[in-house]
Amino acid sequence: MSFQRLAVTTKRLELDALIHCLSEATKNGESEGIGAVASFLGLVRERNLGHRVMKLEYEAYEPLAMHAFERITSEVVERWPATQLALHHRIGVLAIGEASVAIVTASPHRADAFAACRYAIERVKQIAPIWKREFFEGGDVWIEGATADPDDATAREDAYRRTCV
Amino acid sequence: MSFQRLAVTTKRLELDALIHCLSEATKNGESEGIGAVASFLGLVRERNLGHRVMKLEYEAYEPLAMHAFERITSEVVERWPATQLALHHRIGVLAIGEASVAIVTASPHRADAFAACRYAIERVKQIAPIWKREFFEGGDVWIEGATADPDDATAREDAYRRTCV
Amino acid sequence: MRVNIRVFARLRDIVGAAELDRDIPTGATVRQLWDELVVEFPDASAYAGSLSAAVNTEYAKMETMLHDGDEVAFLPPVSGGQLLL
Amino acid sequence: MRVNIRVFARLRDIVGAAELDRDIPTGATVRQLWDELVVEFPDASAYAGSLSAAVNTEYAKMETMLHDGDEVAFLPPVSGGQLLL
Repeated sequence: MSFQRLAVTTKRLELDALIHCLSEATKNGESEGIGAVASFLGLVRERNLGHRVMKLEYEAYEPLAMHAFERITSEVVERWPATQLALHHRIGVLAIGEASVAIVTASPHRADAFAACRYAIERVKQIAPIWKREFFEGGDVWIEGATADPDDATAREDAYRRTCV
Repeated sequence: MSFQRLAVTTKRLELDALIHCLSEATKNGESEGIGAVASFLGLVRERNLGHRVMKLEYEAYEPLAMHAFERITSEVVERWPATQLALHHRIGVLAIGEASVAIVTASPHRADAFAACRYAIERVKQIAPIWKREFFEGGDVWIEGATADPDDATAREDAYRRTCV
Repeated sequence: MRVNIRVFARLRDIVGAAELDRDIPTGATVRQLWDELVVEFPDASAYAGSLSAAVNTEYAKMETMLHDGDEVAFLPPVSGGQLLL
Repeated sequence: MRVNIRVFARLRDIVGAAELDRDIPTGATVRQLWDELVVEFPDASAYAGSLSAAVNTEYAKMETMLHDGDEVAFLPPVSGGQLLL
């Protein structure tokens, strides 16, 4: 495979490249084949909580982030065995409209592809050691959410609940 | 806009083009901005109901399909007002792994983007006047599903239920 | 009056053409046109319970009254309506 | 024994560096190391209730016992954990 399924990168995210990496991987005919590809892009929004955002800076603890992505992949495969996942997160300074995270899931059927994709983004938000700093007119602030705990069963169930399975 | 949001086409579907067409449309700053882009690709699977598929042929009643897509767009905007939709369906002969339908939704927040995308594909499957003929070893068959009735409230509610809103 | 009939997929195979023109009495409905078609192509009767129709590229009820020059489409169940996920 | 400490985001701003090395007693835990850090950088105490930790690039409990040469990361709440959809 010429393209990594999981990555933390300073480069612009390319959804097509992620999709390609999944579809290539199953051309060996071992399964039903891929019938559904769901994907998600998180973009830098120009407004947050009522104020205008100029840019965002993302910072990651990269090796732990990669381990978190591997964990998310395992969780997805455990729940949706025929489903594949690719997940790239961008770091560095991002302009409005740029993608910070790209997730692609591929599955024989669409219910699984959608569910796995939604689950993956929820889990990224919960446990990926990635922080963002928001730059606005006159200042900047680190956005802090919830404590990252990959073993928190409640968080995991919450992510699962959002998939509507 | 150089690219149509809704289309029935014989050309290869390009997800990036659909995404681009949505993100361009909101650069006027009238909204919160797009924070989430969800998308769906339906691919031709190599296996269906246990037998090997060689190729599929899609046929559409094109003007009615475009009207159905416009109706789906209206339904999406009615339920998720800040959400935009782009939807292309391919027709003609498709090889295994090729995309027959591409749907992209863009919204300030991911719950709406995912829900609208899922809703849209369910509605396409329910009401788009598009038929597929499956070619397998030794023959071919038109795949027929359910009667298309855009006013069927039960079908619409079923599509909505699958979005998990 | 004269209407243009469009048929698709397996229904097109049954009819043997994608479109055909037929003369019908003034005030005829979509259903009456369909009934005529079934007389002409008996195999089409398989779709009696699962048919959709459109008049002038909008979905229409079987009770819709037709007018001269209308384009009437008869649609077999659509491919995606399968209950499979 | 000596460990390497990694800090991120606002916690890095508080500490004034992305990493630092510190000597700790044999058998010290992640929590003891954190407590030492808070003595040195009192503003870090704001994270007492919301901290995550990792040892050698895997998430770890505060009770984890440290070894010479360990890389210990202290992580403020992650950005995506917001309850906003």
